[in-house]
Amino acid sequence: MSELSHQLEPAAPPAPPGPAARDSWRSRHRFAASLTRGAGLAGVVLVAMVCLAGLFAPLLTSWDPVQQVAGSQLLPPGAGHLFGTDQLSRDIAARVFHGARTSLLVAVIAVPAGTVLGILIGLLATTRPLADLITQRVFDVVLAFPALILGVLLALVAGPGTPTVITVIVVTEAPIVGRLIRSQVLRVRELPFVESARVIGAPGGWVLRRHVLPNSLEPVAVHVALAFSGAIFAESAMSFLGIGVRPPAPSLGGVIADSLLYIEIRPWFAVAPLAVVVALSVGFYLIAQALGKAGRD
Amino acid sequence: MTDTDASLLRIENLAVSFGTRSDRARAVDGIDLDVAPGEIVALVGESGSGKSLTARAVLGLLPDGARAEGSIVLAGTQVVGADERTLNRLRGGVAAMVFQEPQTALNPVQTIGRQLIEALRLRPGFDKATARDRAVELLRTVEIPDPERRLDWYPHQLSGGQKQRVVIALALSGRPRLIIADEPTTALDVTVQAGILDLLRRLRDETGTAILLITHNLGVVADLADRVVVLRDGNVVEEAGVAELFRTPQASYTKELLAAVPRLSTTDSREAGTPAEDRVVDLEGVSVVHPGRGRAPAFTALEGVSLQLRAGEVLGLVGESGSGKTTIGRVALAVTPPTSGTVRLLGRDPRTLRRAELRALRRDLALVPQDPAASLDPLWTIDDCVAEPLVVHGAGDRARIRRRVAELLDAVHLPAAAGRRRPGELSGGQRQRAALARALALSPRLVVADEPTSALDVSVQSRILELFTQLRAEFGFAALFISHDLAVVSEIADRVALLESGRIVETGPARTVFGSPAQDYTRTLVAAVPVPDPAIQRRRHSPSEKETP
Amino acid sequence: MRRHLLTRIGSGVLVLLLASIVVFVALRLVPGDPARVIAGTDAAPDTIAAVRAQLGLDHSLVYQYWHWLGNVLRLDFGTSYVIGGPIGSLIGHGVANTLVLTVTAVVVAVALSLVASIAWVVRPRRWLDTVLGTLVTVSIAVPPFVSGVLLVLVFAVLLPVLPASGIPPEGYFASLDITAQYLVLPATCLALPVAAALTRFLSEALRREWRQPYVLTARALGTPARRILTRGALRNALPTFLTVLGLQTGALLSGAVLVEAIFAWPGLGQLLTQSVGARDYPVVQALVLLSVAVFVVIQIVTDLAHAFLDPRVRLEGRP
Amino acid sequence: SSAVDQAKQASGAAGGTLVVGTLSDLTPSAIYSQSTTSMTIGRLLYDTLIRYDRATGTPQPAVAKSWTVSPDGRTVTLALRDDVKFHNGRPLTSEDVAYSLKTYASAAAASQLRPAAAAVTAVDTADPHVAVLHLAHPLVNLFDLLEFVLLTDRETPDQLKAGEQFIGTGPFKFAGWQRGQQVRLVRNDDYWNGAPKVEEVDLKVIPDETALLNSVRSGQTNVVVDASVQALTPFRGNDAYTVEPENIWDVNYYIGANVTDPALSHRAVRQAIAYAVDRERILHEVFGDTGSVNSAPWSPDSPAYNQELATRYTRDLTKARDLLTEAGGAPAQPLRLSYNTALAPAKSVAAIVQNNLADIGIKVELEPLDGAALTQTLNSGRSQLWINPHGFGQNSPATLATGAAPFKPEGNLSGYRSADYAALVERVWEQPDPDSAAAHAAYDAYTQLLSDEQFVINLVSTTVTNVYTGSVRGVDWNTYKYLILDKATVK
Ligand SMILES: Nc1ncnc2c1ncn2[C@@H]1O[C@H](COP(=O)(O)OP(=O)(O)OP(=O)(O)O)[C@@H](O)[C@H]1O
Ligand SMILES: Nc1ncnc2c1ncn2[C@@H]1O[C@H](COP(=O)(O)OP(=O)(O)OP(=O)(O)O)[C@@H](O)[C@H]1O
Ligand SMILES: [Mg+2]
Ligand SMILES: [Mg+2]
Repeated sequence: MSELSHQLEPAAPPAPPGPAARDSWRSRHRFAASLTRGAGLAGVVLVAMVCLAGLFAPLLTSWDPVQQVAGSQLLPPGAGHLFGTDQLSRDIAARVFHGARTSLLVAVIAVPAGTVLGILIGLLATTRPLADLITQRVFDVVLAFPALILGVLLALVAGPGTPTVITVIVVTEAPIVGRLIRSQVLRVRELPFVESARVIGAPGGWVLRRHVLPNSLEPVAVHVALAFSGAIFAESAMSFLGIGVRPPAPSLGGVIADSLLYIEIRPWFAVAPLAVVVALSVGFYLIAQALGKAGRD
Repeated sequence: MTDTDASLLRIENLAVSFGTRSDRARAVDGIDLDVAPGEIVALVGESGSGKSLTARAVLGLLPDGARAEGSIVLAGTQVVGADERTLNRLRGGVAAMVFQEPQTALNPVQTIGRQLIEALRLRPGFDKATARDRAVELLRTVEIPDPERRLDWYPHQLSGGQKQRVVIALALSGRPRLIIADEPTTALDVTVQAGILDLLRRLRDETGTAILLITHNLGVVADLADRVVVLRDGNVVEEAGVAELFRTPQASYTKELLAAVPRLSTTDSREAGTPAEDRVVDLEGVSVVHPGRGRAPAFTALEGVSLQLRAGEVLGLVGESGSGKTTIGRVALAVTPPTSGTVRLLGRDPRTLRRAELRALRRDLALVPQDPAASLDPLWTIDDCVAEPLVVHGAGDRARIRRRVAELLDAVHLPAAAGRRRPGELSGGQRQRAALARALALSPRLVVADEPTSALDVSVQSRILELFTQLRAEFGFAALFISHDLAVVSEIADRVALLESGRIVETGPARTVFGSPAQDYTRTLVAAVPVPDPAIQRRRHSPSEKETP
Repeated sequence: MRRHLLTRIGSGVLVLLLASIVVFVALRLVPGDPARVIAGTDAAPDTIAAVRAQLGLDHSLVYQYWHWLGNVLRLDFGTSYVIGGPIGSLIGHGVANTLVLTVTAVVVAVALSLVASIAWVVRPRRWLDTVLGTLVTVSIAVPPFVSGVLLVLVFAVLLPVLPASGIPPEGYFASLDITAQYLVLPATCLALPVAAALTRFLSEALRREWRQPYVLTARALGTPARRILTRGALRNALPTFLTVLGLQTGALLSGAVLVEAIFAWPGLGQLLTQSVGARDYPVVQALVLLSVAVFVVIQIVTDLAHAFLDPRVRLEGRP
Repeated sequence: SSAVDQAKQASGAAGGTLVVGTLSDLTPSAIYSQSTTSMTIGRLLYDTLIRYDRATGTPQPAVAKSWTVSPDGRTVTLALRDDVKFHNGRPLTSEDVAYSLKTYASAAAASQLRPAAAAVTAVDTADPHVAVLHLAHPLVNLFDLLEFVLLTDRETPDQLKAGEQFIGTGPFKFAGWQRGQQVRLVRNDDYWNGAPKVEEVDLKVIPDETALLNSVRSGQTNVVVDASVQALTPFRGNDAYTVEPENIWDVNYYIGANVTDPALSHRAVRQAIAYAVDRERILHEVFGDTGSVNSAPWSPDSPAYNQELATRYTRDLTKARDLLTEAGGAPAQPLRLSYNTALAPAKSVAAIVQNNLADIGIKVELEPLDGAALTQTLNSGRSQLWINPHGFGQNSPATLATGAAPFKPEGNLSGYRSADYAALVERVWEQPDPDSAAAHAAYDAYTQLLSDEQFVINLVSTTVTNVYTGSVRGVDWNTYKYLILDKATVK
């Protein structure tokens, strides 16, 4: 059978046990280095800029993101309001910066959580055939549900809000990571150095923890960088559908959703939030790209 | 033969470099080389000396990021800096290439017929039918039996030797005047290798094709080449006719290289180890059958193998690829359980042991793997790798372990600084030493060395073998030494066992077996080993003595 | 191979069963009562009770599930609570429309990604890399609900050259020209992210193939690069490509939900959102089951395609 | 062969086809209640017994050409036209009137006018062209009922439920329904009131509001009913379109308060909320000044409209704070404010209300719910505050008082219940003459109680806004906003 998930990750080709394995000693160093130049650096800068904007949102704009000033509905950008005001007379800049904060927060919690969950389940799957059968089928079920429908149903059950968005991302992320890690473990497990650890009498747990897992993480790392942009997208899609971050809390998706109604008469409304979403996604993508390249060379 | 005016290929001051403008590394640094029509020139040198890059530069096939400078004139056309169109005219038609790995040199999802026909149709004057006829003819030339039928086969249905022949047929498809063969036989068994070398020789003799042969096997060089160019660190250190080079090497590096070549010693009178009473390994009628999976039928890897190994003894295991050498090693390490027969390791049957007892037994067993690069965890430091057996078996506190690791590294002549590096930061020879140190950490009573030097070039190989002998004297372990290189085994083993498709066909003291083989199979094997002496090889090829593998 | 296929089908059925339970239970956990939706906000309790009884919602959950499953096995998916009428025919129209849209989108995406990837691999130029990479990223980054709105605004409203929404009024086959005009915007909107994902995977796979020794063999024989890619490498990359394409089904269906809304394309996505909103249990259950079945079938088909494309599997049952 | 031109031509042809865009598809079972279904096809396919003149609010003859009400208000005699035929050719008789009234009285019909329909104890059908209604008590909203009840075919109720046949006596005949896509109606040439001008009406289902409005702009539809004010901006001031608010001011946005919740049980808290909200701002920013601020449930043209009470609550933070103090301070815990995410205005109103209440120290958490979940929450009694529109403020007060969920004396959404209130509803309902002084006194008393109790905190009265392409004339609607296209033309 084909290892679907293995091919899921373009940036991590099945490392031929030869030269690639020989070279992966430098992985950490190389990964770090790949982010200090070229596209990797550009990605880091983009993400960092948005992070800083989110972090220092209160300094960048004096407005509160939920504060409504009666009578200043849909003002164009200008003095007082950097990006203008929205349909509820709130400062768009404040909403975008604080929204970036929310979106990043979602990504920063959901992606690692989904990754860890995926790794745990993926590992579990490799221990017993029965566990494998069950987890694989469960993964199938989750992957077979269109993610959006999963999101809608979850949001309806749990009510919209940040925790729901996080849950949806975790639930859809975990199977992908799980598959990825599973196929990696199955591969790494057969590599000579793992056998050589078994031959010296190392117990199974030791081998798994010390050898198999660390050597299986590389493609996961690359995937995770991509998953961040996926998370940003998921958040905005859910907020767009009204099942995302709970109003009036700002989120990028929410601001975009608000702005689309006015795209023709107040086009500037949409510009700032879109720019931030694109910057984040492009940034994370460039990072993933750089990491992937570093993993390959 | 070195008539420069008539040269087919002339390389002058070729340099190949990698990296950005500011950070350039020169892998090939000013090579001069000529190949005349009909000549076989061998390019030798240790790993990484720039042989492959030189060859690829000739066809303008350097890897991404590489840059060639200097001049390469192939049949009157300058290759360096030529555009893809010009290069494509030269490729295949003037010069063709045969690569090292027959397993991957063919497209796995196309029939060999299709690949041949596609290559032929790049040439003018071939339509589908004529190309097919020519493909059959080519396969016949390279001695593929039943070529009409084989056209529709996929690469995976052919043996390694056959695949290499198909690759050669592809190379011949454009009737090139020069064939560049980059280690064409390294991945093959000696018997198969002999066949391929034969084929190349015949090609030259019959069609006058020149051959640029790249190899680090001096036996092969002696067998085939007219002239030898020795490379080191991207430079030519010596160039001479083959007989001359072997007789009177000039450069010190050439001498070193020649000295390091293991020779099949049939008159060796090394003393056998002191055999003690207890048997370290005792296999009785062991068979290993791999159950079939899917449509693949069950496969018998070992059949009725009986084998004893006494303490302190070195038993060499030889045989062709797939004959079951590694499987015996795995049985002796209690990794693969036998399907039938009995196994006793250090007097105990591993199958009857509980988990903890088995782990205790493993303290006394160790593996020196074939490819240490793959056998040491790439993320661990050498210190940690060597310490791992000690830690796993709780052999003392941190400080003691650290001291023991230092001793071990010292024993294998590794500098202490190497311990802090990761496997990837060591050279192949150093890595192999680290693997040895790791194997010896717990003072095992049995070491299984599975082709421990096949990934190394000869000079490094000889140093490792020396070290191995020395350590055995010091630690007194018994060893199962697996190799397909008869010469290596003959140098190191007390006794040898010869395997053919899962059965032991001959055992005995090394010199007896190699000196006066009792079995046909053994004789074939011994005869196929190319001797690094052109004179002997020439004699062997005289028609009266020619062997057909 | 056959045994492999049988186990695959078996596990597919298992997945379907699991999914049916999940969606059945999840729907009933969702607050909101279909009876109340049908009866309306102002309805009195006895009205609602009457409607509940009429819909069979007064039985135990297990009974309801069992009953439903039994009917589904007989290919009877029940009756829509809201729109009335048997679900089979209700979904029928939607399936056709969604199929037309998604298949067009897939064709567009595949074509785009093939052209882009081959160009990208054959000529590994730095600027092309950057430009294509950024384009790919932006089309992943800009959500379809944004690109859709922008597309409509530009092509249907500002310079009205294309219809803003809906399907060809005379049917798809009346005039291919008209059909194409209706399809352009929604299909592009749906195809963009898929094309981006495919391009990433395909160019990666092609580049991986490009590093294979057999490519070197072919190049050494003077085979032009484009020919190597289209004749040999593409075929080897095809399994990966198909796998990724198969995995995009879920994304396509999610995308269809958004795109169909933006372009008023009367397909399953629209039906699904409406049915979820109205708590039209039977319709939602049928639709989710359908999409899971599609996913499962596609997985099996890609698996078979793998086997078919790789002679090592085809001839021997394993690679 | 441009699809755009083609669409424009099809809808612009003389006589032609009127294409109506609608957000939701038909729900056949909802035909008997005021719902999107009845609002789109109710008056196209079906007839009613009378028609209100919207200008004067007086009933006019329709299928019933005249009527008499007995002095005690308990017998109503309807003289029916004899030229009314169902689409299948069957003449309409008093049996059909009896059947329709009975249907509306049944629980399954889920009609808001059910209490009124149920008050009809018997229908005398001796004469096929005279229907005599016997009432349990005088019905102040009798004409509301007669305007509301659609005369459906008694022989095909099952086909109606399944959506296979919609047989009525209306100006258009049902000609096909592609579920989820469109409904086709064709002209009824035998219509008793003269055949309509357009040959065909297509209802196009476009569930996304932006897409819906784009369909008008790209010429794929001619009429869009009920578009939100924000979305309409690009149409305003463009001669190619008519933007027309329907002059039935019955969309009353309100804040509902659950009086059984301890935080809201004190009347002063609810009044404080009523004083704190900025109705002017809501009207302006959310509804684009379409409608009027209103702190009572009645539309300005309702007989129960009371200027004083309609303007009793205006934003007054001092009063609000005083009231809060009186009640013992703002609730300690944040209050949940639920709203329907599908209603764009509700979302904005909720945000403004949240902001307004913060000014008097009441913390509010927004709880966005989809329609079904909101209904569930409201009926569960666990809600606290919510934003929703209610209808029925436009005609007889009894209809609202007895049938609208926020106001019903029994089981209203706020859990408000008192003997006084029940008695007042009864009093309003049993007025024989809706225009008498006694009736007005009853309305005022009822409105006063609502105004004091503020379990329904009314905000604004507004209406739905329609958009037509320039070629469309004569779109009309009845008092329940059922679309009427009897006289409509397209170019
Ligand atoms: N793609 C590359 N990037 C960077 N360095 C390279 C690359 N390919 C080869 N080199 C370096 O160039 C040098 C010469 O390589 P080459 O492959 O010619 O060696 P070789 O003599 O063929 O060795 P071997 O016997 O191991 O095949 C080596 O040091 C190698 O590390
Ligand atoms: N797990 C397995 N399942 C099926 N067949 C196997 C398996 N492992 C090994 N074999 C087969 O058993 C035979 C002996 O394998 P083994 O690895 O012992 O050969 P070897 O002598 O070490 O060969 P080489 O020199 O190539 O390393 C081979 O033909 C191999 O294909
Ligand atoms: Mg080489
Ligand atoms: Mg082996």
